[in-house]
Amino acid sequence: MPESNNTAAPATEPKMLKMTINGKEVEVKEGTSIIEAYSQHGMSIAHYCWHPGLSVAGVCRLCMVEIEGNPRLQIACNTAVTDGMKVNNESEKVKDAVKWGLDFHLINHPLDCPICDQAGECGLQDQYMAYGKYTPEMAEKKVKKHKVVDLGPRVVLDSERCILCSRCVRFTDEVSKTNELGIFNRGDRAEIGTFEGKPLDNNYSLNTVDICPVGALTSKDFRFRQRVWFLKEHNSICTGCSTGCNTRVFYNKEGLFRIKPRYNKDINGYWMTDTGRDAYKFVNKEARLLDARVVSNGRGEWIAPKLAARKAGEALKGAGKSVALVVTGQYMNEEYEALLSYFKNEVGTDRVFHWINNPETFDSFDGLLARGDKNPNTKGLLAEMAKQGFTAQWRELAEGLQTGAIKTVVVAGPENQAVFPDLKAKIMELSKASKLVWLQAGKNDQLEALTGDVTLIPLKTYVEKTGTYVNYAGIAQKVHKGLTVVPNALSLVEVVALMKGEELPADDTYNQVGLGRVHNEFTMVRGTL
Amino acid sequence: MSLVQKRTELSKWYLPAIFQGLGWTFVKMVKNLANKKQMITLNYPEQKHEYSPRFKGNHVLTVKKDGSIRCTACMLCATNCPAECITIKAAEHEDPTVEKFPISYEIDMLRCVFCGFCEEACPVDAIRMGPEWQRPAVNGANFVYDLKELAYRPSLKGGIVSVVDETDRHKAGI
Amino acid sequence: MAEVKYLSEHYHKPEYRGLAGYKANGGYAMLEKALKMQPQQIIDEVKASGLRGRGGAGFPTGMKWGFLPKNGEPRYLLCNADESEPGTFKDRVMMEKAPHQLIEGMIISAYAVGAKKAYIYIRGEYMGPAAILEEAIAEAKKAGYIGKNILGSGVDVELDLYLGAGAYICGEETGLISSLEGFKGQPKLKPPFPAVQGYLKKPTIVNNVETLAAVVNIIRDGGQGYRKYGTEKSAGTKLFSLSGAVQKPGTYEVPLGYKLMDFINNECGGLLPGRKLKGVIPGGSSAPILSAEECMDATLDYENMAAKGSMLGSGAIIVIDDSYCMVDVLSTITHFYHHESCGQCTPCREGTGWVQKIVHGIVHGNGKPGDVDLLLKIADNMKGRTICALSDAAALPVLSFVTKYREEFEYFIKEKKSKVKGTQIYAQLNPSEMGAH
Amino acid sequence: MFQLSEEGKAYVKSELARYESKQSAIIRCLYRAQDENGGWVSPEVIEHLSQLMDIPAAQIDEVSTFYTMFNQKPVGKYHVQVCCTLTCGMLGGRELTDAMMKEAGCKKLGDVSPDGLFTFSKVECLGSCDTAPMLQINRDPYTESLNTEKGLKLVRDLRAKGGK
Repeated sequence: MPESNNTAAPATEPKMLKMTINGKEVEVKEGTSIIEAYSQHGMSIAHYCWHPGLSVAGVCRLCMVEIEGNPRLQIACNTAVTDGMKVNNESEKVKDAVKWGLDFHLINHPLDCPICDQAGECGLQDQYMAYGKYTPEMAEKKVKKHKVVDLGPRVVLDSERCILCSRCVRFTDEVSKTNELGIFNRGDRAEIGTFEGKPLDNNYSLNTVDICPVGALTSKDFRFRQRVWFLKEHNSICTGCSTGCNTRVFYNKEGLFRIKPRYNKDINGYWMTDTGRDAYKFVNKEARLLDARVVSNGRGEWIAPKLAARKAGEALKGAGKSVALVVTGQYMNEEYEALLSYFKNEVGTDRVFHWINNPETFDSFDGLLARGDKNPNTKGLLAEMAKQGFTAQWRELAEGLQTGAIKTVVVAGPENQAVFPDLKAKIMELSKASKLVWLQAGKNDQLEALTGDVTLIPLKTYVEKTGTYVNYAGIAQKVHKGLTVVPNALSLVEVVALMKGEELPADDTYNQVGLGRVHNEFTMVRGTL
Repeated sequence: MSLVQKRTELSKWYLPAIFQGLGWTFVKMVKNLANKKQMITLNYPEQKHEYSPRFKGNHVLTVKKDGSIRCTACMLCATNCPAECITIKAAEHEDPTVEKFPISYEIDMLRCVFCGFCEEACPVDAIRMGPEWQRPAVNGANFVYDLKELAYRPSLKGGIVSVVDETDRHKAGI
Repeated sequence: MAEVKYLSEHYHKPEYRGLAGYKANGGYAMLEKALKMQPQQIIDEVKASGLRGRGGAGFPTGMKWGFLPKNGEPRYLLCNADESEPGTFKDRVMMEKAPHQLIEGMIISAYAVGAKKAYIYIRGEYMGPAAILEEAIAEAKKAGYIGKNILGSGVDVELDLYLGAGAYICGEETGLISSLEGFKGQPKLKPPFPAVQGYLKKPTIVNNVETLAAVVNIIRDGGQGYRKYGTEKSAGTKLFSLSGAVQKPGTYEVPLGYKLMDFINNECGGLLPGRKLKGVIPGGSSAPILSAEECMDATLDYENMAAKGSMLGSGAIIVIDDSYCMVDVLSTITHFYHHESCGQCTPCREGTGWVQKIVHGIVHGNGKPGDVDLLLKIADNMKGRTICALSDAAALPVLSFVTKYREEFEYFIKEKKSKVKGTQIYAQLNPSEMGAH
Repeated sequence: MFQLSEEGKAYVKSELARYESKQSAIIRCLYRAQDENGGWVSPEVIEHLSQLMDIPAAQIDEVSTFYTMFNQKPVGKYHVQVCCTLTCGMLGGRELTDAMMKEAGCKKLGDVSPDGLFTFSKVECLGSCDTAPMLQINRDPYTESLNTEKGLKLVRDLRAKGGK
């Protein structure tokens, strides 16, 4: 079919509409609603039940806007933009409407702010600051509903705080498609809830806690653990599985407290799995290896990691084929590059093995976000191994250990030990080697109890170092260092530099965790006189 | 306010100024001996100075009518404290109408500047600044008062009942 | 102008309910005539007749049918027999006395709008009329008036009965559609309007029982013939349900434009002896009340009622005399709306609850001086702020009662007892304590 | 565990096929299950219906708690629903309810009377305001134009009829 120079605009290019928001001239695609136009141009508009990732409910009635030529206020979430439309949500009429809309939300709302986890990031508190009445006129009795309802293993509901915006119900219908939540009864006796036998128990249940604008749905894991205004935020990637969801990590001086998803159009949208949210537990101090441990002829002692790395480096120099390297898919491209080139050139071995943690469920996929491959950077490792030309099979390691051809085994162990079911077996198997160098971030009692020539070196976790992960689809995502949990832990790049004998640049330990003044040191010191 | 006096001829001789001061003290001594009641000195500790009710001394954590701690661990005092000397750890209460209470509440008295911001910030009158302030201790560690100390120390005789009580508010349906 | 038997010509005959009796009195002849006409012809006929919706909004039926898009999508015709507006019982009388009239009207209308499927949504409490309708549909199906190739004309229309389960909100167009789809009867967002995307996201027309029944007479007498009753803008006759303080309450069919006071005094035997008129609710509980003076010159048609600040609505006239305490009347109305609010939109869900608590507070003697103005402010801020009109329906009575009978409310607040002697005070009932549901 | 009778199951099957979407059959199946379960919808009923109709239980529970004609608590043999809105309320619907309840021995609305025969509910407008005050028993046609003694007589007749 000859290339016809069709004059009509190609179907994919949507028509652009002109409109003015609060006096500012903007252009939007056809078919967007007014509230999408507001959020695309960063203009603030009060809303509760609208969420970009869910269908439009139009029930909170707060996103009222005044459209020129329309006597009645219209809701912005369900009104589509027409060409030349003049919209404004700062006029007195709109402010009064939102003030009353908010007041209707608040008349049956309990005075729970002191005991509510959402205080500090609660939609009602924010809007009250902007549109609050400050002279409440409601003196009647509030409607009493169920408090502290156990919705499922990870979510707690408080029906009195609920403003019935139906976001969570739409989430379980449209995103997780498990239809667990529903709104029962009618009028202001209506309550969110699950049916008796079916709790809210899918792998995405904690997303309902994120999208709940008030403190009705709270997460059991974070319940009463910290106030949100004591937490700082750091953008990162979830290393729970190979999808690589964009996340926000919340931390302060006492460590990490929770993880929330961050919008990324083509990887995870607005959502995140519940298992991914536990990816902060192995980063906190109590789960980490704090110092290097060297065990020689039966006596183990804790020494500085830098010293241990240098000693291991000397043992490996020019050891050739008697050294084997076992790598997991939990590290960054930069680390693989340094590690594998070091083992290929300086050490001169081609026995590099890729430790796959769950071979049977490796390629499973639950249809939304959770992938069977629980390592964030398997793709990066495979690419690096191919580049370096390592093609060793796992059974060669076993034979090598059997025949004694392999004397030293260096293991870049799992950062997130929870996803390695075969960890115990592997430790037993690899400890047969005459010399074992185990690089790992997390604490492991079995490793610390090993006898024979063992060196344990603590590593940094994904929030403490900068690097790139490549997710299952080959999308490279850069992660930045946000904080320091274990000051003297090393990254693989640093370990390799030390093994080569180079000196390390001073590492700036900003956002140091763990130094928090639980008590006043001054008094403690005097206490000992 | 300091009065800077010009150097006079007499003050150059140093001794006259001394005797002028001693004279003044002598006059005061005679007056006091003549009229003991006017004397402003207090025989501490038998006589203690009466402070005004607004005096901001050692903190007191109030209790509910049933004696349980009134604080709901909402962390507003810890947020408002300029010296950051309040450390609270919250926990879940088994009674769903109470829901949240402090499992540990510590004030580091050596760091506290007794400004009373915590008293102002508290939404439920759970913390007050009491009248006592002379509480010695042997070493620094004892100056970190914990929950038992702040709410149930002997001088509080079982705890001060808070004016804002949840149970009445719930019954009234607000 | 007085009572006229135009639609309800044969209602007094008991056999009119059966198929044979109905056909004996000229039944289904209009169906044959309509099937010979073109659908657009029927729509033009209805437009010419000036027939307006009898359910409550009074929207011209011809225009409503005109909104249907001309694409080939399957479309539905729904009959709104939910009739839960307090004071209204005309549809029940029509369905009990002449089910076939409704069926014939529906088949003709379905043919006119090109709907292959039609449903009658009847409220759950109307078990009597539902049984009668079920039987009538079975008879009509057997006689070939419903189903495939009706009377050999190649037109096929399926008609079925859908049972509601007790929700006033299902009287609202989109509430009815949600309930028909099997979900909670919660209204849908508009736009898209039902005519474009309604039942199962297909174009849908929802009409009241009386509107569809009137189509039969329009086909018989033609558009102009239908106009011989009623005024220029409000054409035809309407069934009114009379209740309250009158001698002979009941259902009467009168031409639109008939004077209200004549209607009350002549057909309904006037007020009870020794009582003085205090006010009339002309169009069901959601219509603002007309004070005694306003009733004197009120005439029963859409324009005059709108001019008086009220609505003709579903034509449920509730006469209130001086033995009623207005605060007590309003407390039952606010209680009704609080119980029936579907709870989707915040202004209505919380507003109806708040208004009900204030009015019940006044009735129980703990009203506060500022309550009267507060009621007006709340009601004003409930109007026009929600997906469907229940919030407005809840606000309008409050606004009209409080503005027109303000001294009674203020007396009640100050004296802690009703201005009308002998008013019984009842325990405050919030909806969850009303019984087994 | 509640189980529908055989005809009940056949009825549900036919209802599922009757309407365009499966959910539309919920209301009629709930009516049927309520009648077979002694007049009220218990969680077992919903669980059973959910399996039978393959519809998430939460949706059926939503529908059953939304509408007023599905009872959430056990009811007596005669569930007397008295209309108390507007006209009926003004013309004595409320006195009628109180009098009948005292006669039947129910203390609160929604309670089952000691002899298990009566449960009283105040319901909204039943669409028969010309014959106010009036009531509906279970889902039978209306009992209209009552006053206090007619109501008491009704209770006695029902007790006599139901008592055997």
